[in-house]
Amino acid sequence: MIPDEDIIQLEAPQLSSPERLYLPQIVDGMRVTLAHLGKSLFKETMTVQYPEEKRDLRVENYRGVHRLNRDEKDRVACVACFMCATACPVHCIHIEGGESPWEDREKYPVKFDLDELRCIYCGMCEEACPVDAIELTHTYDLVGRSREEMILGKEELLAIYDATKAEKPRKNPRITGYPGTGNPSAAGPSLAGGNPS
Amino acid sequence: MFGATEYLVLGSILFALGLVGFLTRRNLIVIFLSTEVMFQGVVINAVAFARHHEHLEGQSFALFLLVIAAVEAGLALGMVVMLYRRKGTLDAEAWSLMRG
Amino acid sequence: MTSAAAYMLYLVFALGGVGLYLLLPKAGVRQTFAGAIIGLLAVVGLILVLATQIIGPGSSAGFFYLFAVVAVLAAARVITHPKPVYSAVYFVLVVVAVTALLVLMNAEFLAVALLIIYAGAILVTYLFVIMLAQQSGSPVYDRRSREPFWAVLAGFVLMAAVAGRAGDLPPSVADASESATATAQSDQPGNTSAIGAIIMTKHIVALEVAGVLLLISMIGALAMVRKELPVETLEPPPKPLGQIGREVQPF
Amino acid sequence: MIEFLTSQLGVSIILTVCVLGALLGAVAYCIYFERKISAWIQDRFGPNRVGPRGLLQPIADGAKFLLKEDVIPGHVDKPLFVLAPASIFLVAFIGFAAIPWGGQLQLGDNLVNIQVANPDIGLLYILGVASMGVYGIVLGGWASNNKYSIYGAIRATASMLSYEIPMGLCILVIVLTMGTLRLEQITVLQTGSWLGFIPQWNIFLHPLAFIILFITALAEANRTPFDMPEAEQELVGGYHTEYSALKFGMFFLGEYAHMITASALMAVLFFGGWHLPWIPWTQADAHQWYAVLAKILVISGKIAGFIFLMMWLRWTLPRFRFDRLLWLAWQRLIPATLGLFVLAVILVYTGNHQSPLWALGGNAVILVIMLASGAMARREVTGRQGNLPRTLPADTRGFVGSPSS
Repeated sequence: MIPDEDIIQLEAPQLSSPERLYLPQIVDGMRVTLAHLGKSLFKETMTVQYPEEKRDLRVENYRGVHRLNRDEKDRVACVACFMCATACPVHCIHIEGGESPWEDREKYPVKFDLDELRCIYCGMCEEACPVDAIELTHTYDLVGRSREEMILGKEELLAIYDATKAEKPRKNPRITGYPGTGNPSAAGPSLAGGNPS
Repeated sequence: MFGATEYLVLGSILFALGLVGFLTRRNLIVIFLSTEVMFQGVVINAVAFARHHEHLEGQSFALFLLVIAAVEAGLALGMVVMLYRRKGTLDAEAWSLMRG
Repeated sequence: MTSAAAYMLYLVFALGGVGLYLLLPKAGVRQTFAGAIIGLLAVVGLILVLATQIIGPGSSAGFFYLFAVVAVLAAARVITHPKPVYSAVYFVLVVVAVTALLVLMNAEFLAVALLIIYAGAILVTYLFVIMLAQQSGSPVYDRRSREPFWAVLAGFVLMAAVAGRAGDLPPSVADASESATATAQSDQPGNTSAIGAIIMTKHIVALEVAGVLLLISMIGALAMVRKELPVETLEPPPKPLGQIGREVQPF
Repeated sequence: MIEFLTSQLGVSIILTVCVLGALLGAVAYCIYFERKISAWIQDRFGPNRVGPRGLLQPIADGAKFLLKEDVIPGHVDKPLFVLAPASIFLVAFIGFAAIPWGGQLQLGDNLVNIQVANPDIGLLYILGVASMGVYGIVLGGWASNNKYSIYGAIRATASMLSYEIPMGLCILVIVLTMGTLRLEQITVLQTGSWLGFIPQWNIFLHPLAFIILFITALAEANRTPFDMPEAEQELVGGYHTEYSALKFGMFFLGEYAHMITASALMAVLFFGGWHLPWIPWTQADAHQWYAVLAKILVISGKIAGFIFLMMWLRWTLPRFRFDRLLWLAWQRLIPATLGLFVLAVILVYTGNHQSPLWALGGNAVILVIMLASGAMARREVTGRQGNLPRTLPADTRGFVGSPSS
């Protein structure tokens, strides 16, 4: 219940006499727009010609397309722990884990699909990943011609890492493999080829 | 010289067509459109006679016909709007209910 | 006009009457196709009668025939079309054709006045009212005519009666004092100023009466369609100040 | 052949072709400049991708209009749906026949008018053609069988009928002053000068009539601030909601052609048409080809100026509310133009109709009356404001519904 004393009767402000005649106000408005027109004609406008020139990112932690990182031996860093898929609020990550061919970890992702159309780019997967395998890059111009094309698989996500590692290097991994098997640099030799993905 | 006769025939045809429409149609708007067709016939008639007699009386008469047509259209459309508001129909028969 | 021409004209009118009767919206079977054929035959016959019997063979009057045929066909569609919007559009066609005929008769001012007043004002108002009184579907009073047979008979007898005498023109009463003729004078200021002169001098009283008539009809139309209900009663009366917020329920 | 080409009829035919072609191009580039000017006013670039500075944009747009699928929805009234854009296009382009483009040209022995037709009733012809322009809108709106379209059509009908009255009265003021309906004659009558340097244009006789004519021209062409029939924010697209491809293009081109007609009419009636002041053509010069070319450029420049003014206004002003639109026509413009008409009648009767002092004095009197009545008019109370008490409570705080203590 709103008490009476809180109800305030407001009245629309009355127009003054010159305002009621429209004409002075119209002339004033036309002066403003003419000034803008002259400014655009004879001075630089601030428009960025987008496809040719791109503006620098204004924030460092801009969240764009995902990537799957590789470790030092070019293997996929993911250990298929499903943390990112669990943390994802829109369930856009689909992982199928398998037994790892390497000694320093137990699982690796056989399949890692990410629906870029469903993703809301909240960065929760990045936060949740225990091995910093999934990261969001600064790439914002992801386009495709079909919905299927926008579901990125493991190969595409790894390719994005290869393409973007120069501009955004991988953060220092906190853990790779299991604590008992030592740090990644001391990990044992991988299988032949090193990269079964 | 292309005489006045064929214009008079044309005017009479338009007038009679308008008369038929006025008598047969039941939609009030079409009834008034039919009267306008009759006016067109009369205008042709007046101008044809003006040309036949080689003075402008007929043309000025046709101008006054236009005034009458405008008056008629204004009042007629007022009646249409009133009928539609009261009865929700454009049927001219709806007026017959007003008979005492 | 010879009597032979008059009888041929009557025949053409009878044909046209049959066609129009078939074209008029009626209950039961649709006969519009047959009506259209017979009506077109009648128009062709009319052209032939006019061209051979009245104007004389060899006379070139193509524009007259073109616009006359357009006017007659469009007028027939005005009174036979079941949709009022189409009637109005066909009437625009009638007006345009009549405008062209007036130009052929050297009445340019009247032609343009007809176009501006009829097509520009009156017909637009008709369309406006048609749109305002929009009905869904096709109501029964647009699909049924009222006494089509007797109306067509009466109309075409009248047509024959008037048109049969159309050839018996009285002699022209043109006299030298009214030299402002309607005939084309390309170097002269045309008939606009002549018509203005005659209206503002000879017919000045009629002009004033016409103005008063327009004023009266405007007032009459306004009085007729004025809303009976005062606007204030359409809304609930305003509540007293202490009651304005009372309807709001707490969350 | 040469005799035919140098006769008035031959020149008229050639001129028809040239004017139609030039108009179609001008209309297309009007759309380009509309976009450019709107961009500049809004601190943008505008179209700049197709060709240098985007100059080929109209061609790309035209190709797009032609190649798109021409959808006719299933619920429309097909014959009228097709007729409406055609009629608006036709009506928009036949009005130019009576515009005098460049005075008279000496061709051999003939002196021909650079004008398609010079009828006795030229001005009335343009008015009549312009009054047919509403049919395209009304029929398009009705045939679309769509709520928004029919609202647009109803608004268009009401506003066009209302604004034709002050437009006609403004034109009558000029007709009374000039004493002729021939547009060429009206132009010729304005070629003198006052005091040797002020061109004898009608704008210096009846500036108020020009302003009102400009306002009504905006309304007749459905331009902002009077574009109620289209009103994309409330009516989607108004009468052309259901149209696509070439039919929509015809509506679009028709609107711009309407603008050009209105601009040409204003240039002829109030700004001396092709008259270029301060350059005295001698009698021998005046009908040579270079003089005619200069005259055509002058009237084109005047038309372009009016079009720029219309575009500038469009990107400055917000749209009128519909009841205010009709209020402006019936309660402000029509009384003012009636006053101007009476003034013109008095000036003609007293023989002072060519004297700028008398005419300007009369205009000033009418302007003062208009402004005074406008300033003294009671504020109209609209909507529910009328139910509210006129005075505020004593302890007015800043917000409506501020939290209670």
